[in-house]
Amino acid sequence: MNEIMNLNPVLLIAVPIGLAMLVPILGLMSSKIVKWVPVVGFLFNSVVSLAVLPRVLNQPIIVKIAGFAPPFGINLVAGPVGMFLAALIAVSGFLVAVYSLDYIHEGAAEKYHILFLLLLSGATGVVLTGDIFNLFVFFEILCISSYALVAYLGNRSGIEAAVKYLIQGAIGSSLLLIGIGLLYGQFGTLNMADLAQNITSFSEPSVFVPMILMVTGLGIEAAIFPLNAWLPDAHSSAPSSISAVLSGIAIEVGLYAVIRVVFTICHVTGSFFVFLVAIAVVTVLIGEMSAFGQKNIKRMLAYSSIGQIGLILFAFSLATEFGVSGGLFQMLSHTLGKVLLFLSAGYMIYRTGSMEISSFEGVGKKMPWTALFFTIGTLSIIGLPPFAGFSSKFLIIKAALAKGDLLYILLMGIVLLGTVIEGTYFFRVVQVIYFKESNNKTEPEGPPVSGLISMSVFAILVVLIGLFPNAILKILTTAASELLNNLEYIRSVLG
Amino acid sequence: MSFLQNYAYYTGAFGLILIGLFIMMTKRNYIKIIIGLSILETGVNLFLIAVGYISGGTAPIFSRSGITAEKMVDPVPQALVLTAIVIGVAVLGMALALAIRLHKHFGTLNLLEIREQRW
Amino acid sequence: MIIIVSVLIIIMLAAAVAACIFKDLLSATIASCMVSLIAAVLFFFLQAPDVAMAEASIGAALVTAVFVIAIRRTRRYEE
Amino acid sequence: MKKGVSIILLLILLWGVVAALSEMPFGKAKLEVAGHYTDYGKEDTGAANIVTSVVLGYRGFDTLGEVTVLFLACIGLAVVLSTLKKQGCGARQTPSLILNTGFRFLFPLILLFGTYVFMHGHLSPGGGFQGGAVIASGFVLMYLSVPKIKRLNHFVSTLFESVGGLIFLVIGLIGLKLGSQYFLNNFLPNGEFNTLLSAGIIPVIYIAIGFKVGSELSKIIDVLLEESE
Repeated sequence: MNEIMNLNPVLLIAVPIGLAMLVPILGLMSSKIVKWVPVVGFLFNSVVSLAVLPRVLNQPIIVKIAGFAPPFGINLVAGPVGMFLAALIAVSGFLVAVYSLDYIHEGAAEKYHILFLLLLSGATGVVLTGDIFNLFVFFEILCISSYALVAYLGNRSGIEAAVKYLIQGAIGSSLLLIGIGLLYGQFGTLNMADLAQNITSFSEPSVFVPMILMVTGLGIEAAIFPLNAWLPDAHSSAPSSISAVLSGIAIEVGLYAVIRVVFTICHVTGSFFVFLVAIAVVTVLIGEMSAFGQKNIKRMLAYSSIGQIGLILFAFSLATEFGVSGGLFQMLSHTLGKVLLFLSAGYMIYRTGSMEISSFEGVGKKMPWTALFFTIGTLSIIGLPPFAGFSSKFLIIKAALAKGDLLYILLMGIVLLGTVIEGTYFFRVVQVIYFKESNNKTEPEGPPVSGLISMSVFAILVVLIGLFPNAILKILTTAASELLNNLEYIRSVLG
Repeated sequence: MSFLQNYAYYTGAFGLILIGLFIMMTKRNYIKIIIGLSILETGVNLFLIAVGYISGGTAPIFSRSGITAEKMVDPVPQALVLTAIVIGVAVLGMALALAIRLHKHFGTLNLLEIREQRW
Repeated sequence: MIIIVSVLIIIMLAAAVAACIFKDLLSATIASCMVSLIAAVLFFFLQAPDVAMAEASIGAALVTAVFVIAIRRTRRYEE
Repeated sequence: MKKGVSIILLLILLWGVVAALSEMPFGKAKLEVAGHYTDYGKEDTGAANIVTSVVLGYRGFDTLGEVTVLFLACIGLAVVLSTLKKQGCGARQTPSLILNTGFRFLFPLILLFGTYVFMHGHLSPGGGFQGGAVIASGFVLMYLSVPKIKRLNHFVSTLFESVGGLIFLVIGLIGLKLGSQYFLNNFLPNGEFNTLLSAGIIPVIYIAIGFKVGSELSKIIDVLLEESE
């Protein structure tokens, strides 16, 4: 145990990349073992990240790559935020990999596993790195593997979605790179802590312009309101296991990068947060209202992700300790809930052969377990007790009220209205699943064991976190103070 | 003259960036959009290299004696641009493979005619 | 020196505009190849021989080849 | 309408960038980090080419990501085109005699030059990526000038790709275990400055990258060409 705790966090990135490069060689020998590679890789990642997590709560681990001290070499910052998200990525990656064991049976399965491994190692790299250009590189790994995975099924809608996603993503990464160039030209450093130390005021145009460029570039991946056109197409055309990862992890990693730029590097204060809150509220309303009219289950879930991203952004832009920890908590509960929803919807679609909500009539009787998991995910996303979503939404409401400003209370009211809309359309699906008799007499069988295991673990996690939210509250408050207090971050990195 | 000396490269770089973005935002043909993307990437790379230049500097290589470290141009943007070029070719390759698929499925590259998914 | 650079930059921008205007995608590709080539020369003037090499071999040669293959397998004219 | 909106957006971008550029005049002196690289890069990594010492020494982790991106692009390309029915891209013209003869003369030279470029990445301009690209352009010439397309041997190219990447990672992990505990740490002796066998792990990694990039870029071309057999 002690040895695992002392492992270097760089392994969280290096091991999945190495395994991904090993897959083609393994594929030459035997095609059976290939699908176990992601399972092994993310099992390793889960164990390591969960073991290291308690250690970083007291003191962040600064990993110096190649032994050069921070402003000169690249460093990884395994702080509370980074390790918390890395653990989340690793655990959900592990469970989704277990799910894919039997789910992926068409197309080039070997390449699916490589892309899946690289997608999540890119995500882990983004959350752990302490260097802005390194963040760009891992962000590109994340984006390019998502483009390929969206087009994985090779049908018309998949290709169209991938094309749209690629165009917008490529513009976004170019804008990000221009922003990095502008910052480097002025401050001569790429290290995030060093940049944060040198930037005194965010409102000068020479800092404000690169910040806006970077937030725009990263915001495309995070699907913040005016930049979210690609998301519903892309998330609904990918295989369900990938939709789960894209919706549950990829957009949150994008949002994390936005938050890192805004909070840590530029240390924004005051009026910019009002702007962010306004955008967040619009994002919630757009997402939830578009989801309301959907007949296709995956598009509905994808639009609901936009709404959830808006809610998370709302919590972060309160910029109080309560608010930020609420946002992180909401990230956790959204990941667990949305992945569970997509995974269970994946088998319901597979067995009924249609993505239309109306075709799920009678599924509640024929596939009781899958329907139960779907319902648990629904209740958690809506935010009903005793599920994880309730605790996180409750924390965000408390944070908005504690802010004491009438504006925030009003906006919170609008966000709650979004939640009500969310409840309406989710309950409609649940009603179709349980209370409509189907005319179709065929008996769709339940999912295989691997799918059941992975979904039930997600469901158990959702319930457990909902029942004992205090268990992770300490991690969240430490993480929130890391994000809010950038002097602390600078001191821990630069010493 | 000093204006040229100071701003010629920045003008070139941002000219490319703006033309590239303009192509990507207004054209409907998918391959044309990718051409715009490649121009945009070239512009960004040129901008990064221009950021690292030092007047009268030498290339950052100790290839012969008499080269001193003080007169060398900034090596960091060059390393970044090497990475950016390779990432750019990866994205372009993906984009063009998607173009071939798009043409096979829809028989056209005009993105306005391809509207299977709306709201 | 600065005169040569300015002329090169003007040609480069003209090639980029040409790539925007041409309806024939093959011509537009060649124009964007020219943008890359001149950019490689400019990299050399900016004392970045490593990048100049990479841009000339990857940006100008390989990317153009990939474009030409893709155009050959789809269609040549922008409708 | 669309053009008007995009021109307005671009003008806003231009205005912002001009405002930001006023803080960073062209051709000014280097700042702290870059100064450290040019002053100490020689001792720290042993490479005469400071760009190489930044690419593989100080910022080696970026390069690992970069290599991964290229690997990813290769796999992604194959995924996008794999479910497609094999179909040729029309009749090919028979290449002319000049092209064919020129190819036979040039092909070995191009390969040799590519190899030279990535072997001397730490001494002269160039390196694994440039050398790999040169090799791949040799293969493009081959596709142009050989009448019956010879397909790349997928077994060999897969092997090069995977093994090249794995060598990079394994060297990194050896650095983590050996001596100091840093990933990608230079554990080989730096050797005599400005000779072929110097700069520790840099030439080893660059040779691995050279083979990997060469086979990957050729494979991208190859997969896109995909003729019907």
